[in-house]
Amino acid sequence: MIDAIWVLIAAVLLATFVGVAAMVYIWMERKVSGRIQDRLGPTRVGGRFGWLQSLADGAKLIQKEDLVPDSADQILFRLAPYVVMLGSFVAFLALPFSNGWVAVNLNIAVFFMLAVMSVEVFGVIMAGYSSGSKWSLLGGMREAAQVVSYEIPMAICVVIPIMVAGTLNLNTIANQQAGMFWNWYLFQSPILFVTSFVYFTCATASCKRAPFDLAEAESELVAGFLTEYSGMRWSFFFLAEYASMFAVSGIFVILFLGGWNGPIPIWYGIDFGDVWIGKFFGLLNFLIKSSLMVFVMMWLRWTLPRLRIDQVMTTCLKYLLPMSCGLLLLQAIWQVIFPNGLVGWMGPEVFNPGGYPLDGGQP
Amino acid sequence: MGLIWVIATLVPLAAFVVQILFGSVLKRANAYIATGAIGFSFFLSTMGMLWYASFKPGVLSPPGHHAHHEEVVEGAGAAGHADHSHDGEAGEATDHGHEDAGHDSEADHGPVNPVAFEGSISWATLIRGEDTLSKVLRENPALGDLIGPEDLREEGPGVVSVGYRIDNITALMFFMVTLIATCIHVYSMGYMDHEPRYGRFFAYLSLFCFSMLALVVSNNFFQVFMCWELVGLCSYFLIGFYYEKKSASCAANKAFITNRIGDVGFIVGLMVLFSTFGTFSFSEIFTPEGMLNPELAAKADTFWLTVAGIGIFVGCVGKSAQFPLHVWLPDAMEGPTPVSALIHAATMVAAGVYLIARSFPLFTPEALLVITYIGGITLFVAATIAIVATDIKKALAYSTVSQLGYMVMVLGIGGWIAGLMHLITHAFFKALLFLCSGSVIHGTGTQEMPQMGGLYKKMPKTALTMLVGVLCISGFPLTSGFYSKDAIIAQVLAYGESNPEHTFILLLPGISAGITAFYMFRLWFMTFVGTPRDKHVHDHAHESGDLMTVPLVILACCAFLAAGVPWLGLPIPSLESFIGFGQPAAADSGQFAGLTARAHELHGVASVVASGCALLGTVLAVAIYWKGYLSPSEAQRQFPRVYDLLINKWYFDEIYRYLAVRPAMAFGRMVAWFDKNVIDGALDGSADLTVRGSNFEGRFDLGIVDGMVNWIGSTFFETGVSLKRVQTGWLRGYVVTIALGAVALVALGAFLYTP
Amino acid sequence: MSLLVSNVLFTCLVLLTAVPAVMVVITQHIVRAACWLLLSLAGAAGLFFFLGADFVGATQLLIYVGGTLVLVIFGVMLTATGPFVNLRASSGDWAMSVLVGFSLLAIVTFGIAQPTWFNPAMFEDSGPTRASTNRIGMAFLGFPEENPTPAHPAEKEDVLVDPPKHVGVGYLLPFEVISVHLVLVLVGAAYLARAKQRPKRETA
Amino acid sequence: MIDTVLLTLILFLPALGAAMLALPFFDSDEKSKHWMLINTIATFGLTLLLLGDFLELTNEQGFVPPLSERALATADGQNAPNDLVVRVPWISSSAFNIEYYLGVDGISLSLIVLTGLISVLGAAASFSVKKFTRGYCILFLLLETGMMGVFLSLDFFLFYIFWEVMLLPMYFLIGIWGGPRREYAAIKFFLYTLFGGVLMLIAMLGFYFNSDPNTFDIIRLQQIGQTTGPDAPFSPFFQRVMFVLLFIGFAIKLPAVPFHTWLPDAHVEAPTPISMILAGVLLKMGGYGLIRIAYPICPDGAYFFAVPVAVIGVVSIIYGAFAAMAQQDFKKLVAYSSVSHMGYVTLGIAVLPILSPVYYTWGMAGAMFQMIAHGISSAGMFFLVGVIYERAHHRDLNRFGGLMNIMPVYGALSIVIFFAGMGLPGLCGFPGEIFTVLAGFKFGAAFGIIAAFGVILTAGYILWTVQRVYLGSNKQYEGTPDITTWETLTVLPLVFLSILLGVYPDLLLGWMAPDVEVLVRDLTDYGRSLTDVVTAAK
Amino acid sequence: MLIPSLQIYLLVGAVLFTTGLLCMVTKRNAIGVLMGVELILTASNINFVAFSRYGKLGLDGQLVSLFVIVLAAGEAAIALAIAMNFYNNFETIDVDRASNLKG
Repeated sequence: MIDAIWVLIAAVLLATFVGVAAMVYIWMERKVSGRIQDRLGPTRVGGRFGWLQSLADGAKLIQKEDLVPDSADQILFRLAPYVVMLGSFVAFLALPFSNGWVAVNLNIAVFFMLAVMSVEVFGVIMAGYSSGSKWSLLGGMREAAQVVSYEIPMAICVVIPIMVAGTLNLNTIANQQAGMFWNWYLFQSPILFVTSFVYFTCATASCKRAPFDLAEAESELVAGFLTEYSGMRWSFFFLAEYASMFAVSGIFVILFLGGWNGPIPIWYGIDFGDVWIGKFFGLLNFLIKSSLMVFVMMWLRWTLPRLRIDQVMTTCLKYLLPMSCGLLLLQAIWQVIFPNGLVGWMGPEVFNPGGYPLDGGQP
Repeated sequence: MGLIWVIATLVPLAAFVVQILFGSVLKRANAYIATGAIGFSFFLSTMGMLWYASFKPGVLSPPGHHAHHEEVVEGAGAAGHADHSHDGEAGEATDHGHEDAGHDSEADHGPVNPVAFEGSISWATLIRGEDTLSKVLRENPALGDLIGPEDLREEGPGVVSVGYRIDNITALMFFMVTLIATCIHVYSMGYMDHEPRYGRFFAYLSLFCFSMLALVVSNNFFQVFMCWELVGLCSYFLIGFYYEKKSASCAANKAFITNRIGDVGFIVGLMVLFSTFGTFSFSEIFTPEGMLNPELAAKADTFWLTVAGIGIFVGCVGKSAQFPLHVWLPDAMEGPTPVSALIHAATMVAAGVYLIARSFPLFTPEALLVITYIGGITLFVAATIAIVATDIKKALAYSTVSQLGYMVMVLGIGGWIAGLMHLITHAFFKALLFLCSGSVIHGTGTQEMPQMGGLYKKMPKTALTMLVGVLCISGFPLTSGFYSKDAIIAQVLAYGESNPEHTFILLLPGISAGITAFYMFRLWFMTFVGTPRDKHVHDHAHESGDLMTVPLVILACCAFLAAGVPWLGLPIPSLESFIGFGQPAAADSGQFAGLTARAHELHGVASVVASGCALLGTVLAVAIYWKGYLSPSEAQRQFPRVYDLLINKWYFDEIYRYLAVRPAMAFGRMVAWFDKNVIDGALDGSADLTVRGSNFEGRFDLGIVDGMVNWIGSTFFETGVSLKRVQTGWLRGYVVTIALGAVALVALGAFLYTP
Repeated sequence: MSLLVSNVLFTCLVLLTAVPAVMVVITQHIVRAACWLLLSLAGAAGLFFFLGADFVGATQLLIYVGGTLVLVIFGVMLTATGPFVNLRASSGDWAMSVLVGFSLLAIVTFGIAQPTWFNPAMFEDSGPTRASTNRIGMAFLGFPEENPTPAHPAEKEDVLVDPPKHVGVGYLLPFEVISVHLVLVLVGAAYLARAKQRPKRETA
Repeated sequence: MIDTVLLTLILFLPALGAAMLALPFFDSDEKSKHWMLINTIATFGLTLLLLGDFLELTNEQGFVPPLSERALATADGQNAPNDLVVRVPWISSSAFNIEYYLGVDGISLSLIVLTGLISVLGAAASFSVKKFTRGYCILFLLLETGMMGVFLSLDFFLFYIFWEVMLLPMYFLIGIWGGPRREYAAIKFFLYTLFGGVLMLIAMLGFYFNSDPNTFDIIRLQQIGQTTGPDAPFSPFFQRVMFVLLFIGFAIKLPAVPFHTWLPDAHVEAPTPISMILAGVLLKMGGYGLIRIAYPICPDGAYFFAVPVAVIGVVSIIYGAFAAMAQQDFKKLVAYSSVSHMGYVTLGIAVLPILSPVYYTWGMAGAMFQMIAHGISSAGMFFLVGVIYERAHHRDLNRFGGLMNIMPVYGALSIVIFFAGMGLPGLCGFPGEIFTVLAGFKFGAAFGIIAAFGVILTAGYILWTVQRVYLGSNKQYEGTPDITTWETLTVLPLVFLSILLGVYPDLLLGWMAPDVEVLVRDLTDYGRSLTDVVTAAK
Repeated sequence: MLIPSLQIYLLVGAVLFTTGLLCMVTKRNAIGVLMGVELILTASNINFVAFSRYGKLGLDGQLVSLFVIVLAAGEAAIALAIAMNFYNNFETIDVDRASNLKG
């Protein structure tokens, strides 16, 4: 029973967190886009900076009429937003926020997250199909083609750091990168460095963020699969989008940026690792890094023009996919040459003048 | 101290490298670099020679003589190490243990023996195990019983080294080469002034100087051979310097290939040394006093020793243009005249003689006899051809061949000192003569003597210096040529006394001395006196500039004084005695025992004979070509056969063309034909046969094998056609059928199954 | 989790698997059928999780739901002449197929229930293994046994310290064969699905 | 570990490059060519790295441990971390015992470095290729892998595979990019080599089934072959038969008269860079095979057939030289000169019955040196012929002339290379020739002397060629552009090396000769024990 | 309230299998047939995993089911490709029309 209760608590916490985070990010998106476009963005709601803007928007959306078009497939049309939401929310089950702070400590966590997030696309397709609109159908089809394609290089890119880590458990992976910042997998080998960029590109695409937002291209498809949606259902799609942005960024941070480990373990002498305060700082670390990645996504969205669908597919199948495969091979060779990593090869004193432990400092 | 000579050798090489790399940038500065380099070498070699001569026992007693003696001569190890320390400073890795063999117990042996500095570095290391094995043995003496002494030192040479060995012959040759080369460099700056490939000429000269000097200093036969080929290469380039002319390139090829034929002999010699002695090093093959190392001699068969000697001599035959292979040297006159002077008169062609002298103890009596005869034939044949030559340079070339024949022949009869002395004096006066002829050619623009005449007024300096040269070569008293030729004749007389069976060949030097005087004066008279025979040439003629005449004067002085007995009272040894200190014991023992002393006694007679012959020749020349008492064309008519023989150079070129060149080409074509038709024909034939076989089998395949298969196939096809109706094409029906089948199977199983 | 919660969850999962499967058959709307299929497959994935086969479940989700099904839908969209396509089978077909299907189900159910055929006692519950990827990977290589004494059980739950005993050759060869097979299949699929410029057949 | 990677990388980097060329990125000819060049340069760099590693192996006695020692240590698991030997079981270690087994010693390393260099230069010379460039580049790189493989393998099976791997790209390179009679030449080349390969295959299987345990390990086979005594696994008769098979197989590649006729045709038809590779590297495989396989594994056969083999060597020298003298085609002349020059290699290897390790080292080291030197000079010659062919579009010797004045830089470079081929002291052709000839004399005076006469013939045809092509004056080719910078850069390393190796052969011999010496000592020890047996029997 | 046991899993598998079979038989849409195949494969997977837990198969059951899943993906890809090709050629997706191979 305790377990069940804990699961429930975790679920509630997660739902809350995801909701709040999504709203914060939506606000952030507006501020960022404003800054990039030389505007101010929301300024009024909530006093300063318009920090309550998202909440106000949400309140407005809830009040809106729930419209279902006549030609729509009733059941699927209603079901679609939930499937999407489900996909991105369930992914958070396996995402650790700090050392041990995870709803379910799955030993296949990263795989699970990818798997669950891949369900999300189904909702989009459902939405596109069931809307009974040509725009939506096209959007859905684009989404299907795009996401199915991008999942492959993304999964391969995830496999590369996993190959270094030797485990799929995100918690363990993050702990392995403890210590100085060059322990982060990003700096473990040049191949991983390159991989991180490939992964990030794929992640952006799989969240259907600009410049890969072909499914909802406003200018061509009048918002694509979202054309017929309004009100709360519409906002669910958005919540899901921001949630999955955070999720892929979280994976990125754990796989490449050392998770909740700060760049320099300033509290190494004081053993904060095990007590909740240490974990709390870890959480802050994690959130900051993830938000940074989310910010980069926003930055990209407001900087780059949207690609054509054929360009999107070309990018994936002709460039990212061979690149990721090649990187996988190269990393395999790298591991054969430097089985202990560069640090092990060059000797610890080169990389660790301060004498920090390099084996992760697992609590 | 050997470092002096090493540096002096390497400086021209450095100059060559600089000129080849930056030749196009340097342009005329090439000449200065080359001349400066060889001048520096000359300076160094003079210093070295003075230093060397200064402590020679019996010559002078310089302060610290004993110290030097100890350092250099006694204790083999000490000498070696002293040298190595020098070499170490020069950054050269030295090979210990390789050159120490020859210096034992030197001090007790009279003053005759040369003091030799030696040093070497390994050039090609084939075996290094030797050192290791002995080192292991030194550390573990117990292993000695197991390994056995015969394993300690494997028979044969493990290392090819390059190095230097300085004794008085080397020093002297070095001095001579650098002196003449310096003069000729300076001369060339004037002579080659208008040439398009001015810079390259000097680059080649530098390379030649390096090769020649390295040849002279080398301490083993292998290095000699390498330099041997290198000087040949330079000769090739310089003969073919005007390569636009077909004749020049042909002459270059001829020179090189003829030399290569000689080189094969040299290689054979090397092979014998290699396989019987297992070493190339002078100091291992020869004892310090100049005998064949008895240890090695015991290993060698006389036959192979003779082969080795003759082989090496064949190399000399090629390089020194001796009798069967002399044909290239006159053709080599296609090159620029300074080259003829330097390479084809003074230095390179003398290298053969130098080598004979150097390896003198190696020659068995049989080999020496061959040398004698070859030299004798050469000196006579060449002298006769020179009589009728009209090209001024060709006449000089034949004269060179003839003089080289003198040296070779006298070496063959044990006249070691005489041969080398003549080598030195000849180098000076022949270089002088060539340079003078070059000056004439430069001034007149022609080489044909019939077009010259009466040039004395136009170019007095050239004429006078050339007269000095002519006097020298003719052997007029008090000139250097007199002394050397006198020594030769004395040696011949002494030899003839003890070996009367060879009298015939011994007559030749005397006769040829007269012929020499005759053709040399003929040359001089035809060129400088009498009436101008070609007006245009005569009007055009002019004296050369200082750059060319100053070297002439210097060389004339040298040529005149080189062998002077007291050398103007300076405290340095005479040429003869200086060479004499280097005389190997082999030249004064065995069949030659006492010959040198006897030759000394015969000097008086010899000088009379020599000057008498020379006088006769001179008188004849004066009578014909100056005073005109006799007409040369009359003589031609009188002896047409002889004249044809001589003007056609004894038909050597024709003989070679029909006996060697054409058969070789024909054989080559035959081989190519064989290759194309027989070997390839057999191949293509077998391929064709295979194709025919396959065709036949293909038909068999089609008819019988395929026929059966087709029959079987058609039978099955019929069956299949009748069975095809089972396929309804209704997909879902198939699924139902499968499911039904599964149900039926399970039901059947249930029915049959009894646990 | 308490037994009750567990049982409830299990019942839900079974129903989630079975009922949509039936719906797939019943519905005549191909897109809806796909959606029902999604539910059914997700349910099956849930069953896998419930059985302790996390990796298989995740794979099922990732590949079936995320990949295959999307492809199927994609195919539906590409081949649908109109947005709603009905290709009804005839009643006779229905009758026959239901007959065959139920006979099959009956005979299988009978087999499961029949103790002489299927003795449940032979199959005891070995408990949820929660096999980590390491273990699955090692099983691939032919190390089916778990490492008997992990060096640091607390820390290194996922890291094999001492390799266990090697049994058989594992599944590397099948894996390789399947990989090659998949590559060929994908190439073939790409070739087949390529839009060909073929002349449209004249329909008179 | 590093050595594993290094050797494998040297072996497969070109193949990898070839595979990468299949990527859509290489859509232009320029990219492909540059990629090929980069790849070969990288491989060459790795070979130099390998050389450095090799020199670092030097032990306290100043020697690199012999290959056999290192290989056996590796087999026992006792190897030093970087002993430059790689042994990984490959095909069913229990059933077939075939290994991925690479290793280098001075002998193979010199050829590997040469291969790397010639490949770079060949790639640079390939920039004028116009037809199917990408395919050309792929084949070229595959060819390099094949060549590297032959020199690196220590497993006979692997050796054989690379031997054949090298064959196919060569076939296509000649057959597609060649001259007018390219199909004929390519098929001839292919069949000849395949024939030799089949003989080799027979010998390989013979060794395999007669060894116990059955093995393809060349080092092990060498040891077995050098076992003496009545119960030696390889009986003298068996060794002799196998030796004949192997010798013919390698002599075809070498090529020795009378198995040489593929060479002129292949050279004449092959494009310039392929001629360079062919002459520079491929011919060396024959010699390498003799040195690495035929002689050490079948020493008894080597003794038994020493005289015939030496005769073949001498005949090749003379025959090739005479044939070269009669040629009108520039390339054919160079091709026949290759036959002549490789005759020295045969001769140098053949003189085994000297029974003195010191003297035999002269022959063997001379042969090795001659191979390297010939690789440098003949590659250069073919390249230079290619340069002039590109400008004049013919190769008829009698129609040239006066090029020295028209193209001075080209003329100067040619003179160096041609004289290096002639065996002039101070250039790389000399030491190998003279060493082998000296050793040949020690073996039998007639061999040495006749071989020495080859020197005259060589000088004859080369000087005659030089005269006909470069000297004289000629209005016809007035204004022909001189050799370009790119071409100069291509041939300059060869010129530089031919001078360097000629001036100071120890640069090469210093690290090559010790391994030659080890081999030679093994062989002569075997021979001495044979003669001991014979004398004991008497 | 079902209690987890091997029989239940097998039963679920059987139901899935039957529905898959029915799906294949009753759907005239080629993609519907494909869905039936997927159902059947899932049924087999459930059996495998169940036996993996309950039987003595150890992890082999899971491994085989992994293979099945992967192969199913490939199968789906090629089946769809065939369906597309079929559609391109016949302008319909009705499998009953695919009777060109009728004997």
